[in-house]
Amino acid sequence: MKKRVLAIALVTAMVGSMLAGCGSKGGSGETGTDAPAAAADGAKVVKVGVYEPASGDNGAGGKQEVLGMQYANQETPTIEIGGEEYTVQLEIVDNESSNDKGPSAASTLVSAGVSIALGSYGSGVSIAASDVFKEAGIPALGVTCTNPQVTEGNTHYFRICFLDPFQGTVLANFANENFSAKKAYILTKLGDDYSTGLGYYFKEAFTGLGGEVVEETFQEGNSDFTSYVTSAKNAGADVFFAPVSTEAAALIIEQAAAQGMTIPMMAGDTWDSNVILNAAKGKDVEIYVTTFYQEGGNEEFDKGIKEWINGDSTAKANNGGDDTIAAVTAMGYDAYYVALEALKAAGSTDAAAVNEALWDVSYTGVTGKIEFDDVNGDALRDTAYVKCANTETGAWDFVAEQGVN
Amino acid sequence: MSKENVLKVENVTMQFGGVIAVDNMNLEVNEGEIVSLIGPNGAGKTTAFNVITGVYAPTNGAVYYKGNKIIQNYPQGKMKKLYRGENPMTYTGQHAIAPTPDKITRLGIARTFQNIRLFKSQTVFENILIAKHMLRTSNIFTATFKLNGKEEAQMRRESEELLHLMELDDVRNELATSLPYGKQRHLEIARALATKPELLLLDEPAAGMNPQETLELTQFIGRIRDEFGLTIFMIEHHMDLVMEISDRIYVLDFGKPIAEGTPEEIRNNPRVIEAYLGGAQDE
Amino acid sequence: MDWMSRNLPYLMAGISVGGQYALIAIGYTMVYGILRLINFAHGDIFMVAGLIMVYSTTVMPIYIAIPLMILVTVLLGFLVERVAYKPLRTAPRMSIMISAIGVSYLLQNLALYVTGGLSQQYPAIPWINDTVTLFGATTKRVTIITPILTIILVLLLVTLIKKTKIGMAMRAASRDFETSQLMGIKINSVISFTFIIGTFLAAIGSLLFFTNYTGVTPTAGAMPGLKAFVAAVFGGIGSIPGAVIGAFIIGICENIIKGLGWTTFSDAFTFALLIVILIAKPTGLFGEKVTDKV
Amino acid sequence: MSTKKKTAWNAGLIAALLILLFLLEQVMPSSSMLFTVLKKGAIYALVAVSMNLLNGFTGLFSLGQAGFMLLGAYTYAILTIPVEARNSVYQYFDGGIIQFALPVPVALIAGGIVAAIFAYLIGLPVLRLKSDYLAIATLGFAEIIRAVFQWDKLGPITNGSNLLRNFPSFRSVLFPFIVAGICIALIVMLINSTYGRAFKAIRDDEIAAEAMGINLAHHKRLAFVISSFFAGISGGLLAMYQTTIQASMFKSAMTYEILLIVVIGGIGSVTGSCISSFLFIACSEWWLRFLDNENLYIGGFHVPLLRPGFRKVVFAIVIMMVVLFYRQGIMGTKEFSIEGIANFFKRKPVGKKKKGGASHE
Repeated sequence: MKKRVLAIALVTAMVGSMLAGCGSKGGSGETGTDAPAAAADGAKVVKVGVYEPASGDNGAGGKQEVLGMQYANQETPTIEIGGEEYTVQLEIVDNESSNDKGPSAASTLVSAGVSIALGSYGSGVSIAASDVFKEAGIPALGVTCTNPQVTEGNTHYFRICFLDPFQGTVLANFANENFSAKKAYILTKLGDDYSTGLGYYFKEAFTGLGGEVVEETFQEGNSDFTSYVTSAKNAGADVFFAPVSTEAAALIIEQAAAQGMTIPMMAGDTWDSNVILNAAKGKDVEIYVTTFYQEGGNEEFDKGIKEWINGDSTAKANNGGDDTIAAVTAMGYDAYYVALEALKAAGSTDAAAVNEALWDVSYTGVTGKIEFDDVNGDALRDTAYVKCANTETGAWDFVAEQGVN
Repeated sequence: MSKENVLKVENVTMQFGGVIAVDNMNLEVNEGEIVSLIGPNGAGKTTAFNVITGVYAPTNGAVYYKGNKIIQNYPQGKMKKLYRGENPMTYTGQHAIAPTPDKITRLGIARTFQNIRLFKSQTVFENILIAKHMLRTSNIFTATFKLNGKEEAQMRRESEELLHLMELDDVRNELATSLPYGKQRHLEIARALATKPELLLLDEPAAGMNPQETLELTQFIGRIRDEFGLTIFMIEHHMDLVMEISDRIYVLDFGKPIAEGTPEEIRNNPRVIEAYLGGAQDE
Repeated sequence: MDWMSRNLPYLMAGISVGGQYALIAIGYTMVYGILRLINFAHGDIFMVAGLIMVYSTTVMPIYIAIPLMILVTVLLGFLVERVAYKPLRTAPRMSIMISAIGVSYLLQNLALYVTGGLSQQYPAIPWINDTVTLFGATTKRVTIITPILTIILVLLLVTLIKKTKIGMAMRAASRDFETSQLMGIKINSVISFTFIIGTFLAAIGSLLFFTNYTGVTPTAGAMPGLKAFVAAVFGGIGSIPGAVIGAFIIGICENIIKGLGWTTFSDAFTFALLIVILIAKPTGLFGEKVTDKV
Repeated sequence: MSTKKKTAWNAGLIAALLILLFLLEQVMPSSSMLFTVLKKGAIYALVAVSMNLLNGFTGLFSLGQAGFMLLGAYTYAILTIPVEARNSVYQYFDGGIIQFALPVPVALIAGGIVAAIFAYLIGLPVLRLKSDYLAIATLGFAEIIRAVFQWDKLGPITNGSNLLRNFPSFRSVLFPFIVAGICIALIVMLINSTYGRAFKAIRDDEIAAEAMGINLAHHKRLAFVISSFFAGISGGLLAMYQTTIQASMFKSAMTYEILLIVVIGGIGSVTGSCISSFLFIACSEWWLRFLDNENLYIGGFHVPLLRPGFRKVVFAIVIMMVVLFYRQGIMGTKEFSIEGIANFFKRKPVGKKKKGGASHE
């Protein structure tokens, strides 16, 4: 009896939702996430999709990246497109740092009818969602996904950051010049395209400089890095290169310190995070990272966003509990404005038009000038900042601004 | 009794760890006979059945079916030291033969179980039909694509006939486990018959039946023996039934065969009387 | 000496991780022994214990937080059994197992919700978190304490099971569930007690584990949980010494494999080892052989 | 109803369903989440039914499904990436060593066959194990397969642990429905054949089945291999749906998810597995997404608690409810049928929703 009622309820729900789905032809609103406030004041709404991880391995980084966008959105909530005033609404989905959950999250954005999608932190998820955006004809703007494969051969995927071949070379050069490193220990995570990619390019560049490498990998879910640290010590490596997520990074730092590993640790942009600073604080470790933005690069932006973060408890929690500005936040901030530029240039909210317009966007943001090349839509960038973790103050010390010569 | 020997058990010993369940058993069952195996509880009767049907590999000894050796083993490994039965050396060095139960069944030896083992989620009809599976000639593709229509039809027809014979027609679509106890026993026999055996092993077919049902069963066993040309070897406690239909009887006590003969001989055998009364726990 | 200082860290990491697996594995093996249930949620309870510690240390001193964490974890284990497993005691085994997977799912997602998906830094516990040097190898003190503490706890547990009345009841229940019920053993309290011991050990295990590997994420319990379960099966599920020995073997082998540079296969090797053992001895190293009654 | 009439009814229903889907695709924007759910649901339905064949119908408790899906997905992807795209996909391995591409149907079937071959080899030692031991051993094998496919040395074939992409995918929702439909139909035909009866006999009572002349080892292996074959095909479909694949996707969590679908649908019910896979996917991907939105208002009321992750908590609670109060799953061991619906409403004449709504699945 009870079961029958439940069964009928289920069937009703099923049919009901199908009908609801059929009813909303515009392709929006199935999820019931319609703008609460925006719809009320009658202004037109343009939706900007945010495809970022809020959980999983890259959750911390993804959240910081979203912070930049939210701050920018809060700073500039409206835009004039083709002479009309539009309210910009961020549609945020969580891709769970997972290549198999990503496409569904991207589909959610597509069905919400976004004009452009921003993201993602993490190259693998960006590649995984690429085809979903492509099929829907929606342009995507990568913020900090540095793997070349994200944009390669695609006319709909753009990005505003530098690429891993560049970053890997910068890091290799830096290791070679500053530590006269002859042997590098490279630790990458299996199944993480960012990690394996950057590891590969670092290896290429480093061996090109006459160095020697020891490569090892770890599986997802691994939290015991003591053996890796031991192996690095035993191999007699001069640098420990670990382009991995912050989650694993914190563990590696902790265990390296516990085992008294003294060789410098190096990593790419992911490590530019207060997670790393917190883990390294008070420990005897040396950490160098390459990144997109150096705090202090733009006083006005720094001040504004710090104020905002400190005034919003959720934002502060998402930033890891303090007001250190991560480079990805600055990148997220810039990405939002690049998207607005494209919308303005397109003169409409039509995704195809925005896609066309993106090629010619030129914008100078807090992280520098952003322009796209004509082949893949990659940003033309030739410098990276190298920072060093100050284990006493728990802040980043600027080391160098480095390019490839 | 000049008939052909169907089953021959030779020197079979079954030892579990230190416990000898069957101790040097020798027996023969001839074609067309109904032979009973009796003995107090725990005498090793069911274990003997399990050895014959391949559920357990014997610790030592051999089993012949229609003159061919189908099972053979000798104490090996740890058992070599532990073995306390007789004739340990007889088969040493010979090839051990330990077929799985399904092979034995396909040779023509079918069995029923003491604690009924029907396919519980299946209907009465399906229970019988499943037993027909071993007679198939179709392979998995022809069966899936229903290219074996003729064979399938034949399986179903034969199963129907068995149902009819067992007077289970009216409950054919009931779940097997929903039947009353007596009917379940009948169904088990029907299922065993569906494999078209020549030798049928019945493990306490009358257990839990009232005298009336037992009487019917007695007649029934006689009837199927004649109708299907079977040889029957059974374990039973109901002495009326045993004495009524058995051609010969073997008596087992503490794993050891203690007597053999016609019902009349067994009835008067002092050792049997002692085993049953001395054991003082049965019937 | 050089060889020693080069390779000792692998061995120490292995023994320490093995001890942590052992503490979790006991929970699996005891529950399985009595309920024939693979308690998939056990690894997640271990993770929740870590989170409780993280959050409780933000509002109270560590010497209060530790007992509180153990208490709350034990309570959680008790509640999970009462809510998710007890109602299904008569249901088919598959249902209970699905319920366990459901609990695991729920705990992970709750943790995800509470932490916002971010890795939480485990508090540093004084003294055991200090760095020490042993035969030229540097490590945290917890690495050395873990195996010792594990063995002490296991000895206490074995004594408890051998000597006390409740221990006797547990042994009886794992031997024959129905009969022990008929014999007047209060089966529900025995089961609850089993869960309490299991989660207590998991809580201690989590303390040691996360002091060594300081990030607590919603899925942090999944891998150690699975490994510990493998250890329990490896040693013969239902057997406490088996689980402990299995856990140490797996912990050590895993780190040796990493030391040899076969890092891609460090997890796979654990499973390969398990499969080899199961094929050679289908009930694990110390498992009892079961014969089907026909 | 006679068998023929039933078959006709079923065929009609399926045709109606396909036509309905076709019409839906014409009417609705292709970006609708409905299609995402339908596509993924169809694929999960197939893998759930294949797992049900093993766990539900043969009584073999195996947790290796994700591993076999991985094999199918990789085989499909490796065999179909266009030659000209190989250099960019296998960028770290000089374009890989396979320099040809097969048509989609061939590659899908090849995926199934590879999974089946592996299943055969794995089954030789493992199928002798009983219940939970079998489960953990198959789970272990799935993990081993995953590790092997991430191995650098196999990179020229598998691209190491990196993504495989650029292989052909499908656009229309009809494709996965037809492929999964055919596969499920085959499984149903198998279950209804004499072999299917033998499988069920093994599930009910191994010893009795053996005594009835059913070769246990042979039949268990058959069920294992067939189930893996279809898991392989569904892996191929999943690859097509996702457009990129990677070994790290196929974790044991995926197997648990499929097991949940099977049990929620009812162990031993094919239609149950299908229905529950659609419900499961719809709940996890679509219906509950609004719970992740922090700024949800009902009227003027700001709904509390909502923030990313809440959806999953609710989903987990729903699953627990179903498991605790609905032990037999949605369908138990019964099958969905016209008769069933008719009886359903006859017994309890509510009749307010008699529009065959449930036949959507």
